[in-house]
Amino acid sequence: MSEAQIKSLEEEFEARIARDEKIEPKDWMPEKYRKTHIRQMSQHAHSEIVGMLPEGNWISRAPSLRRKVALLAKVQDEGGHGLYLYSATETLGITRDEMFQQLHSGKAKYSSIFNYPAVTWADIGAIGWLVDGAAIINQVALCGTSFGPYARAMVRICKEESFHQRQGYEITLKLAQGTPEQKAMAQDALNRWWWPSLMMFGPKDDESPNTAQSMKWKLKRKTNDELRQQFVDQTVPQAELIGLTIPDPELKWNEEKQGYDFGEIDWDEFWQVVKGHGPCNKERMKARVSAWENGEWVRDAAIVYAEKQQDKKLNKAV
Amino acid sequence: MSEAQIKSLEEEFEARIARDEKIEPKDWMPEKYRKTHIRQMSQHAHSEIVGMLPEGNWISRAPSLRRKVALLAKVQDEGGHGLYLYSATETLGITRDEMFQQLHSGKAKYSSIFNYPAVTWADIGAIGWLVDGAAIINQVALCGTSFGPYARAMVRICKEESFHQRQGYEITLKLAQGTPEQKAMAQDALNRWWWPSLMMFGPKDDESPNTAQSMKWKLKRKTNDELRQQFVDQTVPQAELIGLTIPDPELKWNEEKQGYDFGEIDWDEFWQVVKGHGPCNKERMKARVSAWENGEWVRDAAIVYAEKQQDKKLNKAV
Amino acid sequence: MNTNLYNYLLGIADNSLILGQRLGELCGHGPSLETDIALTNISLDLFGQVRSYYQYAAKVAGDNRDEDTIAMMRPEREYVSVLLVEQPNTDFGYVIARQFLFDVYHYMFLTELQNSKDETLAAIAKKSIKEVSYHVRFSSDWIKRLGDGTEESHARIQNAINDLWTYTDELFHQTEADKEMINEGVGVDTSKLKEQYYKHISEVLNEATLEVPDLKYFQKGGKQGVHTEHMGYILTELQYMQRAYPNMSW
Amino acid sequence: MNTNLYNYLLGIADNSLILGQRLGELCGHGPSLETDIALTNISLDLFGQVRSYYQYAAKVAGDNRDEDTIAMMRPEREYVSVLLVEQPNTDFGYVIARQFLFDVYHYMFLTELQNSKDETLAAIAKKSIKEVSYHVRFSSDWIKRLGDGTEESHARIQNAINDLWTYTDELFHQTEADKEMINEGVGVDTSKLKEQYYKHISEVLNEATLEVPDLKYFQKGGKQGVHTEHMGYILTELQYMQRAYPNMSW
Repeated sequence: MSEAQIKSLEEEFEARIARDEKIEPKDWMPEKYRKTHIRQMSQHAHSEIVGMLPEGNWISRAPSLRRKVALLAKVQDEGGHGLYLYSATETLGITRDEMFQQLHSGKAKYSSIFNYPAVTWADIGAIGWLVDGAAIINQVALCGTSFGPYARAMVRICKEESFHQRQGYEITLKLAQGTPEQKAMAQDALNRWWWPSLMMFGPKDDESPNTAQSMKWKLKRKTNDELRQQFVDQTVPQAELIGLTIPDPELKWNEEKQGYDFGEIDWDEFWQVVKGHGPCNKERMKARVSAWENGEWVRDAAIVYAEKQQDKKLNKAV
Repeated sequence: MSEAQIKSLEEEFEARIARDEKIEPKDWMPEKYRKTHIRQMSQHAHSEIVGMLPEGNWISRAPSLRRKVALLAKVQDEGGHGLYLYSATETLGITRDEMFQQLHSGKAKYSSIFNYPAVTWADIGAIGWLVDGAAIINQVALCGTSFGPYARAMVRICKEESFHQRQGYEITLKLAQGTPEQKAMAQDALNRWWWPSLMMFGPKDDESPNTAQSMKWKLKRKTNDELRQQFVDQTVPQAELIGLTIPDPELKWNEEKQGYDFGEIDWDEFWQVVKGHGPCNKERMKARVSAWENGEWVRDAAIVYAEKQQDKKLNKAV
Repeated sequence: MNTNLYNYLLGIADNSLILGQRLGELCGHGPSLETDIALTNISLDLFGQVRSYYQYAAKVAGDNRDEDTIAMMRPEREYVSVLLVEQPNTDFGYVIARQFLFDVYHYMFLTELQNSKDETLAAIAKKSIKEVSYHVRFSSDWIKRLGDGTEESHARIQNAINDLWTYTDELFHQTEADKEMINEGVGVDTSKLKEQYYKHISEVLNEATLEVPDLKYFQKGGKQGVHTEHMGYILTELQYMQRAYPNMSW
Repeated sequence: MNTNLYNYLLGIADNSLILGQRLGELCGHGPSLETDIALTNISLDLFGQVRSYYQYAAKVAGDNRDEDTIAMMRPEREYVSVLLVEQPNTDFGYVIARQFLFDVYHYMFLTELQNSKDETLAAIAKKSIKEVSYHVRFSSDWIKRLGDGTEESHARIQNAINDLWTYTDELFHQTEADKEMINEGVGVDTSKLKEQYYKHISEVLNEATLEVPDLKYFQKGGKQGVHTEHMGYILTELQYMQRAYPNMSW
């Protein structure tokens, strides 16, 4: 293709996005668009899968059967989200195995939030309320993103996530209304998960160089700081409603901007975790890699069995 | 050696034993004597090592720090007994590794009692009281056995075992004097460990063909049934003293023999466990074999390191 | 209260509780995303059934017991699940073998339980059997895949079947409560299922190119509350929150 | 009560409690009989020390607490042991690396604690240091054996050291209680031990032909009661009996 041709394709492509048309896997797309989407979508898929671990940690110890069932269902949903997202990413010409390899080698990232430990039952509430709450804010924006399979996956996922978020809030509410021990447990979880949740929106706008490009492709519709502000404004009243205190002495209502001012995130901690040195980065990767390695013989068996069945069918047909 | 010479050696050997002299590793001994001792002593050593497992199962869950410390010390003692006994057996010309291989391959046996699970804390009491109690009865007899290293190991071991036995009885006593739940726990443990403890003395005399030979070598000084009777007569009053009931409806005092009559052992169960099909036979062997296999690289490292150190010394000396 | 009915309910429900707990341990650690999700789903089904049984048991008991205290506040010796379901997740072969050996029994059992004179039980059975028919299909399919897959998978699943076979006989043992409930037309006469069970199991194993173990000795004890040493560790986790924070709502 | 002293005691004792518990899990499963016995012995020593500290803490608290309720009835967030000691028994390399990294600290700490103005603490330190000097010797010897043993053992112990290194910095963090007790001449100023610690560790690693990790990021949280996810499982077992059967004597 001549440069002129490419340029014209690119222009048409950008115009389609501008018109809010969806890009589908078979459509022409710039190589950078494809790569960026593979990176972001697989990262999103990996986050779902790694995100199963902190909550999975409480399945065996859930305090009631009702909560155990709900938690199992939630973690299973996350596995399901991982499945959609891997499938959606595969439409861009990468296999699930390749994506796993990137995860296991550390080449691909996943959401840093899952590198924090779930240390008490109240963390299961906090994760649902805050982490899923933050995730939805990111994801709702993505329902209108330009790449069709990603946008459709997001629509489906958002519905379930908002159910999870309510469930997490309800767990926290129940604790906040419970005995003093339970209330303390809920407050403690909020204390520990608040700041990492704010970090989920990424670095500040002025340190987020890819924002402009992502905006153009509708991979982002608002900036990191805008989304973070939205999360704070949404969550603070929820905490107040159930009598919990946001662990930020600088938090206060700003009448002028009709939103909350809040304290500075510990960016050193943010970068430490992103770079692989959070409290659980190693554990999470060990768990994923050992599940993968221990499962190799199972996956191999399934492939060989399927081939044998195929052969049998062919032989019968002959 | 001529047959006549061997015969004369054998006669002198038997005479020494009859005079209660000890046979030492460097002394001449009949091959059958050597083999029988290797079998019995290694079996005894294996029993100590495998015996660490059911009690080890409660170290992490001991109900108080005092009991945890005592239990750790006891299990450690068993390891120590294993060590003496392996060393004593090695004087007969077999290595510890060879003995382990025989254990792991199933060629060598260990006491069947350790194939029962320790399911509650009260079992730790019952094991000390009943199992160690039965073991001591066997072992006291062995303090006067003819093979010197074995006899000396027994003297040393008996002292510690009787401490363990008292400790086990004391755990049971404490439970029997405790809350109704604790008392029920103690009674339940007695119910489950009583019959297996009686089985520890082996088959009935008329089904124990090696007894005569073992008597001659002082590997046995009383028959299985005599020792079993001794155990019952010693243990029944101990149970009564703390208000527990021996789970045998046929148990009653026999004025004439000045001992207790008791019910029939379930010999089918006895043979099932001996043949390797008890509740924990597989688990016990898995635990031992995996400790051994997982430890191979460690043992190898220690050997290589020792060689390197040796080389360094030699080089310095040169 | 009707003690026999209560005990009968626990005899059914405890199996699902402990198996569900074992499967829950695997969540997030499966050999593939699909198997991970499927096993979690089976765990979910089992816990759902457990809740129905325990809720009914709480009603039968008629005191301050509820589904959670029944599930989590008993001492080990009062859990009457079979030894099979508490066996560890040694590898995926053991997980599938355990599941298969239980599912086939469970399906046959629920099929009959639908005819129970106890309407609540019959209703639970009707609801559960749809789920369990999926479980049987899942585990049977994997028995075939592993048995007729690679040399390694064949060896592993055969090994797992051989090891777990010793726990199958107990599925058909009957407690006093079982016998009473059978007499009253409430319980299922499992002795009538045994032959069919081994026949069906053998057919699937044969199809999977696996050998049917020939074993004379079987383990028992679970139904009398005498478990393997694995059970204690299952319970430390299962019970932790209820024990550490008693009498609270969650 | 003297809350700072109480908390200071827990800050010392919880480390030994959790490490002792981890070592106790290994009992009967060691790579050789000798190492099995030695590690059990270290566990025993640590629990013995733990009892002295908690008995003293119970006295300081002056209420109905005793050594067992202090050891086993706290919620996870109130255990203030460092993250290092709760790390799992992944293999013998990890066990030795964890032990070595703790022992060297422990020995230096107790050496100073002997000079505490608090006589009880000084006495416990005097008694304990003999035991701990054996621990250091044992773990240092094994660091050398594994480091300068086979290629496999070298790789494994290096790997364990690299993984656990991130938990060493926390040993020298000071809580409020620590600072108060240092001011009062009761506590040990651990900040003065840090340089010597890394120097000594490095010397042993060098002798063992191992590399000293060069790491910028360290983990913390244990001293504030924020543990890794391993801790929860340690506590389910440690606490089980006290939780399930509260207020009984054993």
